[in-house]
Amino acid sequence: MSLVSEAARILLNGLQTGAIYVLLAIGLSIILGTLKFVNFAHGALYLIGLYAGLLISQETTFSGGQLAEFGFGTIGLDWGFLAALLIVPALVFVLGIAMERFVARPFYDRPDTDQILLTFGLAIVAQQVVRVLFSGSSQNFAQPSWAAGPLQLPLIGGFPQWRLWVIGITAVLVLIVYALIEFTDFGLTVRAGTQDTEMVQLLGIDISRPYVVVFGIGAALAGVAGVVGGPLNVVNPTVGTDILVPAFITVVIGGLGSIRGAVLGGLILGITESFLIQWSLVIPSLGIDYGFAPWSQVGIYAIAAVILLVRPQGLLGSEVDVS
Amino acid sequence: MSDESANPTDAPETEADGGKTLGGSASENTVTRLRTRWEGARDREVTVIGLTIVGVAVFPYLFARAPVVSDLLQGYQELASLMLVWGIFAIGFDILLGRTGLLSFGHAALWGTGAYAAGWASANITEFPLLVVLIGVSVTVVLSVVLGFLSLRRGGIYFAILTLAFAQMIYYMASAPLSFITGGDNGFTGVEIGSFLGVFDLGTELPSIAGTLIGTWRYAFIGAFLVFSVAAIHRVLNSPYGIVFRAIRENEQRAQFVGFNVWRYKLAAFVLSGTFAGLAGALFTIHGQYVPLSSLYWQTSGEVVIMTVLGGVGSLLGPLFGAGIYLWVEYIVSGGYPFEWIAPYWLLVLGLVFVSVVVLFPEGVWGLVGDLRRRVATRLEEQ
Amino acid sequence: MADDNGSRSRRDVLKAAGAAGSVGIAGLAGCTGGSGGGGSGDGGGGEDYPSLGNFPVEGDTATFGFTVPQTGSYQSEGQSELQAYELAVDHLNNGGGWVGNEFSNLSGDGVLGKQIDYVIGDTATDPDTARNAASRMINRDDVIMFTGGSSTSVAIALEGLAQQEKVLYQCCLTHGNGTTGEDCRRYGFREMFNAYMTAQALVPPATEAYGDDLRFFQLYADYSWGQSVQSSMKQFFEEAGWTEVGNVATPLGTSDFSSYLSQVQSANVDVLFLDEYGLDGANSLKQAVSQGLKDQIEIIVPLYNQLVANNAKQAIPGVLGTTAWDPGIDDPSADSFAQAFQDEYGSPPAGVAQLAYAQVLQYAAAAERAGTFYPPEIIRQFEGYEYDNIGLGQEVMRKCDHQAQRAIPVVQGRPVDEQSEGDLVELVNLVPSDQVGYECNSGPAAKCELGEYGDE
Amino acid sequence: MALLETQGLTKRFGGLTATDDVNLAVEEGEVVSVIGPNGAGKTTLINQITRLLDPSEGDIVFKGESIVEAEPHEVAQRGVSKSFQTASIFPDLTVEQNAEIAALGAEHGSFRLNFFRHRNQYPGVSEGTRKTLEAVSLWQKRNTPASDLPYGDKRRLEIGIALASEPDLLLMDEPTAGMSPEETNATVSLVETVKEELGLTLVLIEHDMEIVFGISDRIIVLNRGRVIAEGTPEEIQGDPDVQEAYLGGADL
Repeated sequence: MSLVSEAARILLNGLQTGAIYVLLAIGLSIILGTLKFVNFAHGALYLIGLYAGLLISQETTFSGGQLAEFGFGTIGLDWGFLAALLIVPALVFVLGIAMERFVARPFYDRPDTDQILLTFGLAIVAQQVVRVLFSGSSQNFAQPSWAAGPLQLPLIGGFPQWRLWVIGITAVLVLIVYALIEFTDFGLTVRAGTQDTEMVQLLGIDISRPYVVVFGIGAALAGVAGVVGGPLNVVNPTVGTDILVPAFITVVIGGLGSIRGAVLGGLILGITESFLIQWSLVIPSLGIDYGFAPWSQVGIYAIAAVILLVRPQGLLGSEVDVS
Repeated sequence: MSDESANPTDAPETEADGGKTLGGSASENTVTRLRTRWEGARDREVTVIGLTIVGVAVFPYLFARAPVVSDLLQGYQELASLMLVWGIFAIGFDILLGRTGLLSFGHAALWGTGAYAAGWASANITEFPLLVVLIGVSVTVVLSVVLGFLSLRRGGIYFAILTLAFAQMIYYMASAPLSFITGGDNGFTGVEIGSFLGVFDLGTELPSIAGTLIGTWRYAFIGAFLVFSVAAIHRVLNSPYGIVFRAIRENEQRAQFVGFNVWRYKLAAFVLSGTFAGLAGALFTIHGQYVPLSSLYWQTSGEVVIMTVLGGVGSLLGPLFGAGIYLWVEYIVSGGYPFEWIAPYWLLVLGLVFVSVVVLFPEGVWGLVGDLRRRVATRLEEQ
Repeated sequence: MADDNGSRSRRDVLKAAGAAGSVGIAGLAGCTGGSGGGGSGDGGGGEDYPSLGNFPVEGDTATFGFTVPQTGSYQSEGQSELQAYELAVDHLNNGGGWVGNEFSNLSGDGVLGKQIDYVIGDTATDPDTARNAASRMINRDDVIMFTGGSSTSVAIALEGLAQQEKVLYQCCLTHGNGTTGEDCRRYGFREMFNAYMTAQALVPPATEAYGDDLRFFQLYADYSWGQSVQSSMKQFFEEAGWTEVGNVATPLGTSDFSSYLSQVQSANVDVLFLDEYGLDGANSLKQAVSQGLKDQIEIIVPLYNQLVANNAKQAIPGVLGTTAWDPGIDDPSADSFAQAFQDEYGSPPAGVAQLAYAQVLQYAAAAERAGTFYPPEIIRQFEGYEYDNIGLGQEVMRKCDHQAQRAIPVVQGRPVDEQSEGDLVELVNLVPSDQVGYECNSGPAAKCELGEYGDE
Repeated sequence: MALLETQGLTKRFGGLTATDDVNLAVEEGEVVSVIGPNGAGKTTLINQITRLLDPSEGDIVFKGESIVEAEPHEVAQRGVSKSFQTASIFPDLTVEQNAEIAALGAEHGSFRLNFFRHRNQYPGVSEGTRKTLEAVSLWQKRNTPASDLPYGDKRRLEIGIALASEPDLLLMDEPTAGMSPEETNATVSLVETVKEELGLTLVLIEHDMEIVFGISDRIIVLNRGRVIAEGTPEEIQGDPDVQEAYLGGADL
């Protein structure tokens, strides 16, 4: 296999892995940037989006959990994947707004640690509610039939179609959010707020409304990530917390409040992971053949550590950001 | 953990508030007089240590063997030891969270490193429990300097995220690339703990009445470290560090402007709490003679956070009680009898309790007990 | 379910005695009111043996501990195990199933004259949680034996605890080589086969179906179980004439295998082994199929379980593997167990259920043969015991490593239109025990040192 | 030699120049006020001296040594203290502990490895604490939690914290902002007493011209980041540039 096709494969796999990180990181990053609110429950929004997507798109049999014990063995609307892709973001958007109003707002004036503790507690509660209702067993989130199976690509050969869709859907969503932030008045307020909340308030702009929307958009992106990411893996209640850490790392690498930073961070992480998985150090003359796959998870944190040492504000973060 | 061990719990509010004016100075009332004397005595190091020793000594009896009480609690000896181990972890963690105001989500890395280092040392260097603990702690101190240095590169909200991230990195290293040392997913199975001072097998019972009260040498060994930890932390909190930590928590910029090197104090707080995390981790190995991979996983960090907050941040012994409550729910309530009705929901219940503590009772169970005590005291004085 | 509290407090003391050996016992008799020696007269044999672990059993009931995953990914397997355990206890106390029939020395009126009670603990498929649950059972509930678990790491952790506490542990579902290899313990027994034996069992059907001179690639879970499967497959399939072109370790908890599978695609092979279990097994299989691999090459899943089959229904047709037990095995013992299970629960038993049921009865039978609950005597009854009563033909519980030498069911995923709930694979072959055995000085057994009985 | 000197101190935020080539010298024992309209760069100037902000250009010399590379806590250790515009106190601690922290900062240095040494082993600290609290008339309230103090007391405590760290130079950022007339008077006499008794050098940012002209030895006027006038109160009062800057000098 040629070097070019190897590289293409690493790139494509990296893009797909990174795409989910990006979707979560954008939300985390703009909420952190504008509202200075650390949301450890962001993974829970992903989890909720995922289960909502599962129930909207297909009928699912739950063999355990309270719902099954109450006689709801098979639940779900079976409306298909597109329905989930439309309904879930709206649903989680509303959830995000409610969260801003009832969870975040009373805590804006409390110390950062209290915000983290609260959202961490909520993440546990969300995960446990899902577990109690649907059981901890794993579920199958089927890929939409129109995107199942492999696609023959030049250079690479067979590649799962759904992964290409994940990359595509993510790209479209990122562009929409980017345009919204970059080219609208709403976006201007948000961007200004990211840099200096007090200044924007001094200018007499009511920022509470745009901020609510920011929270909603961030949440909706996490929900969408759940829907598009669900079919990639088996579904269970721990996926929300599992994805949170790489999403945070993405923000740290990319820089606070920067959408471009989140995208860059996600790509770096995804490609690092995919590169390490596929890279083996082979020196036949010395008899060395060491695969780096076991280091793939370590690698993404090592990258974060290096970037942090060299450029503490993140790759595209601004220097004025004083904590 | 309930009333029966309330005695030692009454002891310590550590800050130097000896000069606090108490109630009315006209103390005709005996209760008031006694209380005044108590308030004066309770901060003294000797009092704190003495009461901790008494509490540690009677706890296993009450928890696992005493009539009625132990039936109610459904406790057992080994869980009593484990509660002390986690208690050390939690009171050390509170140096960072409660005193300095820094929330670390990466203490699993320190606890786990202490546990693995102790386990590895026991298999490869020495079987003597004291040396095993010493090695576990030393390795952890080195790691906490490195982790603290990296994580404190960014202030505020980043700290929690960075500690979490670096701890996960260590977890992943132990899980695969370094599994030739750690045993990977199987955990470290080769722990060999010898007898204490070459004489007392830690698994055996203490002689006579001490055996009835305290139980095993292992518990006594761990209990001694708990007392040492309480004394040491009490000392730290009454040293210049104690007040500088609080200053940093309350107003970091101001602390800097009166001339403190805030960054170094934060690192010091991190390393101090890491030292106790490592000690607890090493004792965890002594206790279980096995190191699970999950000791490095971020859920372990989450557990110590919950314990500390539940028990009461910023109080010397609150986190110890938080640890006790958490483990009691995790081990006894989750195990069914006589809690079948709630057993499957134990973590959900703990999560909800945790959230309500954060929102409504930031001082935790310890704060509630304190409020209650003050209210009763006031009531008594009024009579 | 839990015992009275008198025995709990005694346990704390006794445990100390056990660890101290005979020296401690004399000193302790005083403060325990002599209960250590006097004990139960009937069948417990309290007079004949010193107290050790949770021996002697006080009162009229003996308690078993069932450590099964009740939460987390393997809770459906835990559920199956637990159903089987409860069935076994019911049969021990009241007769039925194999009791009195396949196991002729069991009366159906308890064991050694004592009724059997049980306690349950959740392992969550996590060694630490499992040890906590087992430790509670041993310390508080005075279990005389515990069993259960659904992974090698749990089994190894519990074996260690069993040895420390001198309470017998029946491993149940664990397939890694270490359980009866380098991490074997005197107090642990395994009825399940291991990866080393799986490889031997898979060679004949795989070479017959796919050919003799093939190139294969392995993805393996990067922990001890996956490593032992990978090395075992390589060893036996290369002996059979195949060639391992490459292998790659996938980190624990990997959910996205696309990058790994890409390597398989580029390696130009005939067969892919997916040495992944549970969640990872289902994921890797699903993704291999959706990547189009199955159209080009054959896939083998060395160890099937409910999770793999249930979560990868579309992907399993024709995929070869082994399983703990299959209801399709045609044998009177197998049929009678399947029937009893079906009658009780209204569904056919999963493979792991047979294993769980068998291990409880095996322990009870060993205790009856020993005439006491004294653990070292029961261990000696197990060691080298030959039996033919659990529906898998002639077996031996080997003395050198506590590994059952047994037959292995090789199965294949059913075509999608033939699948039904709980019946997703079909039996291809029951490879008899003499084709999958190994000597005590070879394979995993070579690294096994069992440790002490506790009465030395 | 001047106690504090700034040489060509310039700070730019993006396109905005907040301080522009500011050269000033404060002699020991002097009271110097810095005045100027809103946005003149007063606070930015102070923040550069305390090293909260990095200057874009220029140097700051204190006691003959450049402190432009120093950390804020090092500047404080060398004897520059600052009282904040808003009461920057330690709210959950008692009044006494607030002062104790500052006194400890002075006595104990920026960092030491002495975490097993009891705090009562530092007698100088309790002495300094008491003196300071008496000076700002808060000794009677020493056991009150700082957050329970009335606003005026909080500001006095703020000044107390700055004093307890035993500075040679005290930078005061609008010490009377938001105070009632009585509180203002009390604060002014406090500042005067302190100056007398402790022999402090003071740099004051203040809007209340009555105070400025009453207390200052010298006044420096900033406008749009530049020093437009400098001199005794009398000289400043008559300066046309200053009047211009204040739009007709309504306050003068």
